[in-house]
Amino acid sequence: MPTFPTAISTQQLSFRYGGVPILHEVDLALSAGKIIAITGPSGIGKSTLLSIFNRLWEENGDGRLQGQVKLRLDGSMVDIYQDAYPLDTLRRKVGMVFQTPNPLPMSIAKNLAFPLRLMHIKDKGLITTKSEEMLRKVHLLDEVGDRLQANATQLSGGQQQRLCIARSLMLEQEILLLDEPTSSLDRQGCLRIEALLHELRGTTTILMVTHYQDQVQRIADLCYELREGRLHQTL
Amino acid sequence: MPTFPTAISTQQLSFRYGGVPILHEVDLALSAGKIIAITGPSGIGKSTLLSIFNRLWEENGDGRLQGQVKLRLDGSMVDIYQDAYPLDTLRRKVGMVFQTPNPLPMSIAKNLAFPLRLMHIKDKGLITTKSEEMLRKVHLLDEVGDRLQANATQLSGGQQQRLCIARSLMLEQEILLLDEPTSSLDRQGCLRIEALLHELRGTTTILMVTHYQDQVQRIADLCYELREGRLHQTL
Amino acid sequence: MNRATERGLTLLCWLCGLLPLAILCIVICYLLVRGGSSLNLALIFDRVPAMDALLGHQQVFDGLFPALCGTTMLVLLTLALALIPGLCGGIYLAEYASPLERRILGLLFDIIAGLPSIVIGLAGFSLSILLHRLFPGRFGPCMLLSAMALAFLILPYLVRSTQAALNSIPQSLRITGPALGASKLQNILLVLLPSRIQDIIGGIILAIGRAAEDTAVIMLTGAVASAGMFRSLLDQYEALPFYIYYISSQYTDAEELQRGFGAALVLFTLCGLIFLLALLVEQGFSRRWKR
Amino acid sequence: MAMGSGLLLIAILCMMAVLGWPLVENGRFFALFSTTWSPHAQAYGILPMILGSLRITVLALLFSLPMSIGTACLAELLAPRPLRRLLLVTIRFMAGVPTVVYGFVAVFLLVPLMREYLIFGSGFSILTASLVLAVLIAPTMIIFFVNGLQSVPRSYCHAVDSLGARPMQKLIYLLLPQAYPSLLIGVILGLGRAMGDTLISLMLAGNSVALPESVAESGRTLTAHIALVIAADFSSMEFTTIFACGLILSLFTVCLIVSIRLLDRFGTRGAQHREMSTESRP
Amino acid sequence: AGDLDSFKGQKGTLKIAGGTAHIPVMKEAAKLIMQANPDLRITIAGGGSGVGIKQVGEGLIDIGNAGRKATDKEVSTYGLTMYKWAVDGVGVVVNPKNTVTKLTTAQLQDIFSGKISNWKELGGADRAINLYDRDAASGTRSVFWKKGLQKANVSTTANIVASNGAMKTAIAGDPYGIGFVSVGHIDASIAPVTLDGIAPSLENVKSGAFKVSRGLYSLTKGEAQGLAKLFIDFIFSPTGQDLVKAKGFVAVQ
Ligand SMILES: Nc1ncnc2c1ncn2[C@@H]1O[C@H](COP(=O)(O)OP(=O)(O)OP(=O)(O)O)[C@@H](O)[C@H]1O
Ligand SMILES: Nc1ncnc2c1ncn2[C@@H]1O[C@H](COP(=O)(O)OP(=O)(O)OP(=O)(O)O)[C@@H](O)[C@H]1O
Ligand SMILES: [Mg+2]
Ligand SMILES: [Mg+2]
Repeated sequence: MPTFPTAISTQQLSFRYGGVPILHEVDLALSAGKIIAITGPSGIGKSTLLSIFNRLWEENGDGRLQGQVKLRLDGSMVDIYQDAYPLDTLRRKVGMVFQTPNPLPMSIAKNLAFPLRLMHIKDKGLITTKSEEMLRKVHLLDEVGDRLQANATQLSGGQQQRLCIARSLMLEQEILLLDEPTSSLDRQGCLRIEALLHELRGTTTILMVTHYQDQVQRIADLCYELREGRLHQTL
Repeated sequence: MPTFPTAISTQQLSFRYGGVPILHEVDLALSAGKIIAITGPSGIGKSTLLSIFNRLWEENGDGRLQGQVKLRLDGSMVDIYQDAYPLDTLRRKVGMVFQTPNPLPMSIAKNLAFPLRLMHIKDKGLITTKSEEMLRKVHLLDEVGDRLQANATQLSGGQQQRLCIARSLMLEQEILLLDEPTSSLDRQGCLRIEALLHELRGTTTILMVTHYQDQVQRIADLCYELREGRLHQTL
Repeated sequence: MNRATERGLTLLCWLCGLLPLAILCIVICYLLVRGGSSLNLALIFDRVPAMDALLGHQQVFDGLFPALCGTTMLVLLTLALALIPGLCGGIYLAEYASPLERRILGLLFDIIAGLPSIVIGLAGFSLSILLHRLFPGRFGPCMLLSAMALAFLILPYLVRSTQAALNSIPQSLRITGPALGASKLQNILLVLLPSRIQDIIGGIILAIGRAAEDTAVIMLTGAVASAGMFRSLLDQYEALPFYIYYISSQYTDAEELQRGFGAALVLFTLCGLIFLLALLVEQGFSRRWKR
Repeated sequence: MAMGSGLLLIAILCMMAVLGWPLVENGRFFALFSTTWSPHAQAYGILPMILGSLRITVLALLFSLPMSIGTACLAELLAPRPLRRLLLVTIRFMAGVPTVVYGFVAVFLLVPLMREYLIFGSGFSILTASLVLAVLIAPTMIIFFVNGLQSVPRSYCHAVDSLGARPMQKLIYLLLPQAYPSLLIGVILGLGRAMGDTLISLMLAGNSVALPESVAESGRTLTAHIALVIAADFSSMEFTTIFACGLILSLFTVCLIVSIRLLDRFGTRGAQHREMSTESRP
Repeated sequence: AGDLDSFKGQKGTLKIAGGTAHIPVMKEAAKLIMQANPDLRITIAGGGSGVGIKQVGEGLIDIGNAGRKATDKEVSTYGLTMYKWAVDGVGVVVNPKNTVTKLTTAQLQDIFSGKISNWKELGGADRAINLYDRDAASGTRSVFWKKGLQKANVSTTANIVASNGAMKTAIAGDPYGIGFVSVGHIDASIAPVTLDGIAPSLENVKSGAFKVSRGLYSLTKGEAQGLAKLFIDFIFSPTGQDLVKAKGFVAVQ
């Protein structure tokens, strides 16, 4: 695929938690700009797989990783575990939405501004416009636009989930890792997020865990099922 | 319905958070032993509605409630906000599964034993049998049976969700409040939980928030949609 | 905050953070150099065989043994007196008190924490005089009195650490217990406290350290320079910190000073041992609870 | 229980008031706030001691705060894992180092250094004492700081980590604001400890009764003053001033604590914290 | 020794408290007595002269130690009896590195009042003089002030240390310091200064040539009785007085 270079590739990737093997010699090559769905039964290792691409598993527990993981960042392939690629830059370029929404214990506005704040962006106007744009994109602006100063932890489950999606989009990452991003949304909310992902297709590589076959049908370019530590392509 | 007496009833129930009205003069009468589904867009007040029946909203924020809420507990209707019905007894009789799984930061086994411990049940054998039974019911025993001593917060999202369901069933409550109990489960896991709820039908009144029309079709006896502070029956 | 400030701050953190480590090293090294040579069994047991002293067959006069026992006993007694009220006070402040009460009582404990130990010692001393007038011949400065005064001294540490521990628990964990039918007390005892047990142990360690090293209080309420082994709680007793203080203020020759340094090392070790105990308790706790 | 200890505190304050009463009776109470202490000349001014106490306490806090925050951050965030454990153990250990030992070691090590290189004079000075005091109160603060940092929920940390925060950013934007109540308690207890400490200032501050012009000079704290005067005749006027000292000391503690709490109220961090934590709970 | 015979068959507890300077002698005596008669228990506490007098006056303890004479008021309120069992000289000391080793009373007065503020003026190094003083309540200080300084003014900027040991530590560490300690405490770490040509040594104190001296006192409420009497008698006995000498004081007998 000449127009779409590889954005994510793994070689002989194995992962274990303590003694328990989760992934076993996974080889993967995913093109840039696609939406790739990952399915599989509960507890099989989908979330773990995602966290490998932004090295977040390192923050907790006693995981052990073997093999190579390469991501296309700034136009060239980087071996994120070998090359001395700075962790913080990596995580800024690879956005993540967690399975359980995790808004920060501050106001909604601050939650959205947080990623920009980390980048030393101080321009108030820019922050506000950008925040509103993202809120609109996840269709949250109508619901919470009038209480942007309220604490984000007081939002309802689905609102938190959408807020987290909006937050992860603030930096226009090249790669997005979404862990069941529509699990607490009703059908309509779900379709809206899918439309948003559609928009991002082409510019952003999206790796997305989902449980719904119909969702896969609707938006995924590719679909893998995780079974016994290996990925099996189903679409 | 003479065979199925009313288990849950509300009269002129209104609820507001701070100044924001969430529920508006809701009148409800639900028969015992049924599965009642509640649907509605995100942020409309479904979780709030559930928390009214075990008075859990009182633990956080500045909610205000008006009207009457009666539950059938131990065979008679109790006005849970007026009569001096003890709060902890109420909550032991009304089980709840949260929208976001909330295992206690202790071992899986202790999580399951927790409700029994609150009742001062010390019988080790009983606790173990009961825990295993519940784990089997939510189909978690195969996955975690060999590491019951591991910390429950290390489980995957779907595993945590099932653990919480199992935990809420430990006391054989008369009323169950389930807030999107299958949101992080794959199709098969979802069907298994539904089968479990089917089993409970008749003995337990189940109030369940869900987003999936097909799930409603499969198991709900009744379905209400929450819109603009009122419940509209759709099934 | 730009990159440079960040770097600067990180560097500062490293510098500042390693300072205590360095200081402790210096202190220990210095003590070892000055007092290390006097560190032997004779320092503790004088010329009495260790077994005889431990079994109480023979009194130790010039050794640190009675002081060692006195301090250990004193710390344990103080903890026994202060632990329960301290924890209860913390729980009350965090979970039951109204905002006004919280403010007033909080201020109160802060003031207690700021009371100089010598004032508390004086209060204990005055109390002993009072008690002596009330019950002539029965009551004077003694270990129980010291323990009571020390308990008062360390109370704020226990209260505040418990309170801080409870306050830092996130709401989601806080409501899990009640949702399962835990009464308020059950929630506190079974969920909240165990989940932050390290914090509470931290407070206890602070309290132990404070009780073990205080000189001013015990000097006025029952610690003596020489008494032999204490026999009851109403007895006067020897204590290590007082011994060190006394040496440092009255040593007549270099050898005596060296014994003072040796005693400091012993006190050090004793504190270390008591902390080890606390850590073991903590580990046991968290293991039992988390598993 | 809390009531009980409250009563006890009030009892102690009352005791000091009653025992200090002769001063008021003799109309000498306000003479306390003069600058001369000379019992032979019937002058019982303790103003120099009051200033000494304040200076030492504030300085000690100033030195100790960065050190404590630094250590807590290292132990919780920046340092590699083995070092973290070492640090935590060290800190707990330091909590048990007897004050006398610090004083002792400082007399032999720090005082000559100060004399030769920093402040000249005798080396016994407010500065010297406050440096050592800073070390003394550090464990108290660090333990509370570490506990505070540790108690920040995992999910928040994950959120911040996944957004690419560097450790320092995580610390300043998330951890410190979240741990704020614990930090505050740590500071206040540390302050109390510094205020109430007797031996360090007695051994290192020089204890001269003159009004010190700078912190590099010898000065006396209220606590050291109490310790020095305690050998006097119990019913003498000098001795009576001890209780006045105790009272004034408590008064200052109250003032300092209240002002810290007020600062907290007006500080932005505090306001932000209030939004979501203890105060908003019913 | 025969002096311990009187304790035979005695039982009970004897409580002693007060000045820290007394502790070494008391401790040694108590050790001998308790070894001879294990049924006896003697506790020796510190706390300072004031506390000692207060405690013995209130009847909390049997013997109170004071490094100063009890004030008239103390004696009259409590009906105390004083026993002076040792004499302690108070000598001016400087750091061994200091070249100034002789002073006159007038120079001493000027030094302590701040008139002479540099060692240069006394033929020493060109460095400021660091004064070390004790607090007014200290017995050592009051005798030094009365007899050494002849009640001259003492500068308020003087550093004040809490004990003989602290004074020694300070002077031993400060090449430019000057202070005073109990003669028994003088060792190689500090250098004694001859005052008006007389060195502060035990011999000179004993002979009376060195005038700056004080008594060490034990007090009882009323006349000493029972164990307290036996103990005080023991201190005055040859064995007891040997102890006194061994600890660096001048015996009175
Ligand atoms: N503690 C609180 N204080 C103030 N407002 C709150 C609080 N909790 C929830 N709300 C608001 O009340 C509304 C209803 O919340 P609720 O959690 O009941 O929604 P929901 O129907 O469960 O939505 P979802 O499907 O997204 O979970 C939301 O707009 C939410 O922002
Ligand atoms: N920190 C950890 N330590 C040990 N084991 C862990 C840890 N985190 C996850 N696991 C285990 O690894 C396995 C995979 O977890 P993961 O969260 O990746 O599952 P998942 O596929 O995302 O499941 P779900 O659909 O339920 O979210 C699970 O069995 C889980 O119990
Ligand atoms: Mg998952
Ligand atoms: Mg909800």
